[in-house]
Amino acid sequence: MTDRWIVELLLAVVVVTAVGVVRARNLLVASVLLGIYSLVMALIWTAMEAYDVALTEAAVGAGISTLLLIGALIRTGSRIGGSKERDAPRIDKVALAVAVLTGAALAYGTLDMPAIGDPTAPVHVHPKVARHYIDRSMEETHVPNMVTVVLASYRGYDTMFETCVVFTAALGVMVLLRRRRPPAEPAPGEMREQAIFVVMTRMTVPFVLAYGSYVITHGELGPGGGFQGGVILAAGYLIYALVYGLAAAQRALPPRLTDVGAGLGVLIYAGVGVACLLLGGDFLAYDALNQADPAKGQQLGMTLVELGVGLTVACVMVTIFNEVAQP
Amino acid sequence: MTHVSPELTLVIPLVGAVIIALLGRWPNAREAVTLACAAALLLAVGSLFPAVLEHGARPAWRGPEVLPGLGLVLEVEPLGLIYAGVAALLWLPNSLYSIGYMRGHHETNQTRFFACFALSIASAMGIAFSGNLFTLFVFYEALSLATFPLVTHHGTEKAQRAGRLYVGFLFGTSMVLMLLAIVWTWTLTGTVDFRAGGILGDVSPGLTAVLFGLFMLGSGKAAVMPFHFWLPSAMVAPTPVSALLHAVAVVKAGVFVVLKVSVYVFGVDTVASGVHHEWLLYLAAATILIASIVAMTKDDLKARLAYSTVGQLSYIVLGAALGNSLGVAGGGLHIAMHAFGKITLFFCAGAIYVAAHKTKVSELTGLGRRMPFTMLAFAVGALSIIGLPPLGGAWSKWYLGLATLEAGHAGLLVVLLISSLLNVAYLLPIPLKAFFLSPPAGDGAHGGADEGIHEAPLPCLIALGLTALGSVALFFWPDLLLRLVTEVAPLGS
Amino acid sequence: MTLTPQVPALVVLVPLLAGVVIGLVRHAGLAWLLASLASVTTFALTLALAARVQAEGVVIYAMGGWAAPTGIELRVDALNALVLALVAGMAAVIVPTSRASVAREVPADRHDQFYALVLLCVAGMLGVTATGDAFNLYVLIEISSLTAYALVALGRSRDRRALTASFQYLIMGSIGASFLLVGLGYLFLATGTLNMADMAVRLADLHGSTTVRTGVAFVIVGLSLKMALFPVHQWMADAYTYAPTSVTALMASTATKVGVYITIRFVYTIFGHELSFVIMPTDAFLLAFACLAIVVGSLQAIRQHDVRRLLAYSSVAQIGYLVLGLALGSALGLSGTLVHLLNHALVKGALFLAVGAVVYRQGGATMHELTGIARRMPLTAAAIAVGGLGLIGVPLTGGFVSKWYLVAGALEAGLWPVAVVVLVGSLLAVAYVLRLLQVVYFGEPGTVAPEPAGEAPASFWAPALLLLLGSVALGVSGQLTGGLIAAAAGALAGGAP
Amino acid sequence: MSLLATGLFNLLNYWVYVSLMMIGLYAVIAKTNLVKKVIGLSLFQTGIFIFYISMGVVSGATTPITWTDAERLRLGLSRVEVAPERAAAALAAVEEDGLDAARAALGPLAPADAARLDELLARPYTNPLPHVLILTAIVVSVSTMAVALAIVMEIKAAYGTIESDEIVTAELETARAARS
Repeated sequence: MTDRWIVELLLAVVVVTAVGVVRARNLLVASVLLGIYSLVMALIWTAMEAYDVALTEAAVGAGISTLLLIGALIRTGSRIGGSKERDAPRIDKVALAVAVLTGAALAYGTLDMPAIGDPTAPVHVHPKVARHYIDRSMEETHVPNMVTVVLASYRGYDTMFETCVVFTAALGVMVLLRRRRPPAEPAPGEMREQAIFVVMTRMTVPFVLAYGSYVITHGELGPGGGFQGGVILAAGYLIYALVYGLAAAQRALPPRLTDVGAGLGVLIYAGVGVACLLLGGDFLAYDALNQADPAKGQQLGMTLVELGVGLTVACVMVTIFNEVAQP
Repeated sequence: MTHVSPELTLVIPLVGAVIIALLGRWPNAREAVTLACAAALLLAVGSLFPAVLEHGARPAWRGPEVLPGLGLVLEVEPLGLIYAGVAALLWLPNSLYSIGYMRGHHETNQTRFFACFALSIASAMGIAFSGNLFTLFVFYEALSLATFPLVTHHGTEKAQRAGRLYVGFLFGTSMVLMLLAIVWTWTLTGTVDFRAGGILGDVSPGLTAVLFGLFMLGSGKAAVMPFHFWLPSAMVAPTPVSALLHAVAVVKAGVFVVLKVSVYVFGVDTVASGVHHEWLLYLAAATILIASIVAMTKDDLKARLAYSTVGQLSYIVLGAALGNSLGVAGGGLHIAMHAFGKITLFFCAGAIYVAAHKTKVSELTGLGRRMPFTMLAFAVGALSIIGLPPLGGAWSKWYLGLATLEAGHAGLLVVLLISSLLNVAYLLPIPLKAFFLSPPAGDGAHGGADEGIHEAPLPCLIALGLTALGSVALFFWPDLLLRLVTEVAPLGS
Repeated sequence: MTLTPQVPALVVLVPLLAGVVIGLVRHAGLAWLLASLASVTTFALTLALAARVQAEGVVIYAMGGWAAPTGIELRVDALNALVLALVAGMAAVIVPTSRASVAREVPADRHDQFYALVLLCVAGMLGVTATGDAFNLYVLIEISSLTAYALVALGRSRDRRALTASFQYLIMGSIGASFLLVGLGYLFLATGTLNMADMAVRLADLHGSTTVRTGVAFVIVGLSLKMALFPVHQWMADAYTYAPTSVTALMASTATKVGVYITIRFVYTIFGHELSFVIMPTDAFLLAFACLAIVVGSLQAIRQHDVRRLLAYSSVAQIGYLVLGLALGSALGLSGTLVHLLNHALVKGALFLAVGAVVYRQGGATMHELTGIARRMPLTAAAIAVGGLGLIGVPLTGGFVSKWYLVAGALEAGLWPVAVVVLVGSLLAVAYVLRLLQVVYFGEPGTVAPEPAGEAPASFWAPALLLLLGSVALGVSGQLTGGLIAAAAGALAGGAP
Repeated sequence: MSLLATGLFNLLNYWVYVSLMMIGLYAVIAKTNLVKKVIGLSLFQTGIFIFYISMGVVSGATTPITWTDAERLRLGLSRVEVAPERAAAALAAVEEDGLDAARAALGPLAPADAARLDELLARPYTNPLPHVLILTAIVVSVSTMAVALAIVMEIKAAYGTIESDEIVTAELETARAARS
């Protein structure tokens, strides 16, 4: 773990940013501050050796969430930055009391907790949980990234539903916001008139897409996986859409395709599980995929489900962006 | 002699209700079914008497169990037979009367009226023959529900208010107090069956007293003060409904529950031994006196009769609370005696309303000349309520008087006597003034304002004649009733 | 190869996969057909699973082949087999019969997404009920909640207030879920495991820890929010009022029941009797709010003009009963909760379907629109009447049996005021039900609202009457409820389910 | 005061998470602007992430990606003063016979370096489980936010405002208009 004081400094920054987010009257400022807050969070995760989480936080918290918020502000406010809270901030005593009471209760519960970093804490020593993951995952799956193994295999059932949650979010957004008509052509004067953006986009988008694919497929080895990679892939689309306009982006990647892709990803995930089941194993027991070498089966299963996750996440993020960004 | 099984007494009116509801478009067929059902029920209940009395049989029927050991059980026993007999016997004249009244009055929703009436009778049979507290409760609530549309029959704001008061008091007392007592009994004893001598043997006296209070106050239909307000307000309903409430089924269900619970859940001896039960004596005594006094102040005929009922019901509650066989016997008898007397009075009140459109006591002066038959029947009913020979009411009051002495409550005998005097004061002047005073002078050419008034429709007259005769007959032939009550509570023990 | 051992997984998988596939079909009729098939299949699967539990005892299914606590397991005992069958059964009745009302209330181009969301919601609830893993429970709760938020918001095509109701629901639901997550975190930190059975064993030695106690408190508070226990019930009243009719029918009969099930699971199985009732005052906390819920919910129901809202507030009160029984901490109380769970699901589902029929014919369900409908819509009116009596808990409906257990349980615990509250609650139910029935049966139509053209389609009243038949069967047959007592005792035995 | 000191030293992360949750909860309840409520909810949820990740921390531990012995050794050797040929020998030995053999092949080191190397070779892993849980929680949180914002947009379209008190006023006016 990185030096303590760095973490403590970052934690202090995070609290100050949070107060700033709540106090900011301009909602755009609040949204941007929230993005910064997430970035600092991602730094904290790095400092705590949680690289997968850091990557996700940066992609999802700082990236997608901020974009969503800004998109929502454009749709609900008159102009960017014009959407403000009406009243001057005043202290809501009831809310304060609830928050303080909750906080006091939570803090009371921390008093019996083992010190942070204590290797003898129950969380770290459970022989069939944490110790099993750390000591035996390599042997059982030949996959070095324990986070990926736990995510995609030991707790793969959870992750299937997590993918479903993402899919559900897309369904929810679609069912509420989708207008069944083509997006309007962009007004002139948008960014694509500016050569520098166009050139930069041409240069960056392929790299972004390549990096996203890499993150999806190499989650077993290093930090990353379907969620992070999927978000990065979607980011490629987002950049394209921001520069070339939504219509062009939707021509390049028709919404119908992302609709199908979102569901297909979940089906791939569940399909791998069903395949295991048909091959005589339990649901999601990847060992069944390769009877001769269960570890190979595990690797194959995890790669496939991460692909499914990546597909769903990328398509859902694109879908949500499409719905939120449409005029 | 063979007898019918007890569930048939429920099936007859239930089936009747369904057929009546289906025959709504053909009033004559509908009323014929009502009368046929009433007659069939009378036969069915009648067949049970010899079986119970001569052969000591206790015909029973076991229905589905709701919980292990908690099911619908019907079992015929003498006390229930009195109540069922009264209800079945009075349904016939009441139906006859209803036909005359409802048609004479061009009431709306007559199909609903007759169907609900049949449902009420079915519920009353269920109460009468209930073999355990659960069954009793089921039919007690069914009765409240079935009579609710009858009370609110007119649908006016006043009727709605009366309906709210009606269900508020009846459900309020039964669902909160009585049900609590029943479940409590179940948790304490593991049973809810009725047994001779009671089932609360092992329960501490303090808790027994609490349960006693819950049961007695929980039987809101008994209209013990202060739970009586619903009864006068329900007078807004058509007169046959008032007859149903006051004589045939509803309030009798209340006092029947009081009697039955005292005898079969607590046991007469338990009631007598617990000093905690005495409060009920005083409450009943107070109700008797206060209700009689209030009755005197009422000029509205039906309201006066209603308060009279409140007082008379507490006679029965008093009998149950005295804790001796004489009290139970007196109470049991009074169920029948009061029913015949009071139904006659209500029939008369209704007949007067149909024929003369008069509702106030003060308007009845001299009416005896126009409606001699009705007013004569009224006098008979009044005398029975007062408890004078040669009318049925004399017997029940006699036994109740003896019971107060045996229990060592001579003061209560004084209460009974004063109450009888009050009864005289608020009931007797009505027929007397009707017969012996001249009607008030009208503005017509000859005679008075009562010109053109004559007796009510024939079905009404037949009905009230029958019930008045019944009151007389009960004085001369009380043997059947006496034998039934001695089965429950051996006299002279 | 046989799929029999895979039934526990299939129970959740079938609606899940069907939901995803339906999301892609883009055809309203096909979406409905698939959804109906899937929900009926799921119900059959839950019945098969229940039969297996009956025969073999607890059924355990290791997801991914990893034995718990390393992996996630499904763990089905008599208690959750019952709840699974209930949820799937309600879905199997409501989804196939929902076509007419959905066609009326949801834009046609959204039926595929609508049915997808419904099935995912059902899958989430089934998953919540079947799982033996605490964190998995959280994820599945979020699926069923997220779908529910969107489904409630779909009511906006009829009334824009559906949107604010949905938003409020989302905020309260998310806070509740976050509290649950925090509480689980505390318990995880103290025990090092997420498996429920394992956690139960380890918690037994940790009763003194403030961490554990705080965790327990936050789990209970979080679940109370999710169940809409008084005083955090307003979201539910609004959501039930403005959601599309079939969504309300489904949610009212399943969602809160699953919440109550989870609470039973935590309080009895995971925390255990001592931690829940001796060390933590869970019983006092829950009893107090349950009693308030009963009284306040019923009083609010009496004041309502919109019948859906009336029923929603009645649900607030019914949740009070459910929580009250489980907080009594006895076999009697728990039996009361279980019978009530079943009965209220059947009755409320039926009532919302019947009210849906009125909405279908009359365009709304205020007292005006219900006036005198008994003449033209006798079957719908009959469903409202029987359902209303079931809500009161009149004898011979399941409601009476549960009331009996609850009162007996309260008396057994020496808490007679609680018994009185239960009884007063049903008295208040009489007030709002009779008011409703008076309007339906004795009201004079024509003056305030047009008389309906005729009876609603059978797809409204037939399922409603079917459900009510179930409620009456529950109220009449001691056998049905007797089996439940055994289940309750099993759940009470503590430790591993 | 000692409680505070211990707490600050041992439990600081937890207390920070509690403060974040309080800030978020306050915003959710107190703010009338619906977007602000959503933002508050997000703060509220991310606070919990700190709690979970902090409990997974192990002092001196590395990220939970299994390192081979060779990788550990290589890293270790890069942090200490050691002759290149001895390092090569050690790296060769680790491939063949594991860490102990490699340590032997390395020969004696300066005491400070030896301790540092031993520490690096024996570095434990951070607990991966909380990371997995929080990955899920992050995804749930952003999904909730997406649906919440979609609802907010629809509310704006239906009511013309996203201030909750103005929405209440609008509803009251609608109700009043309907009554009259």
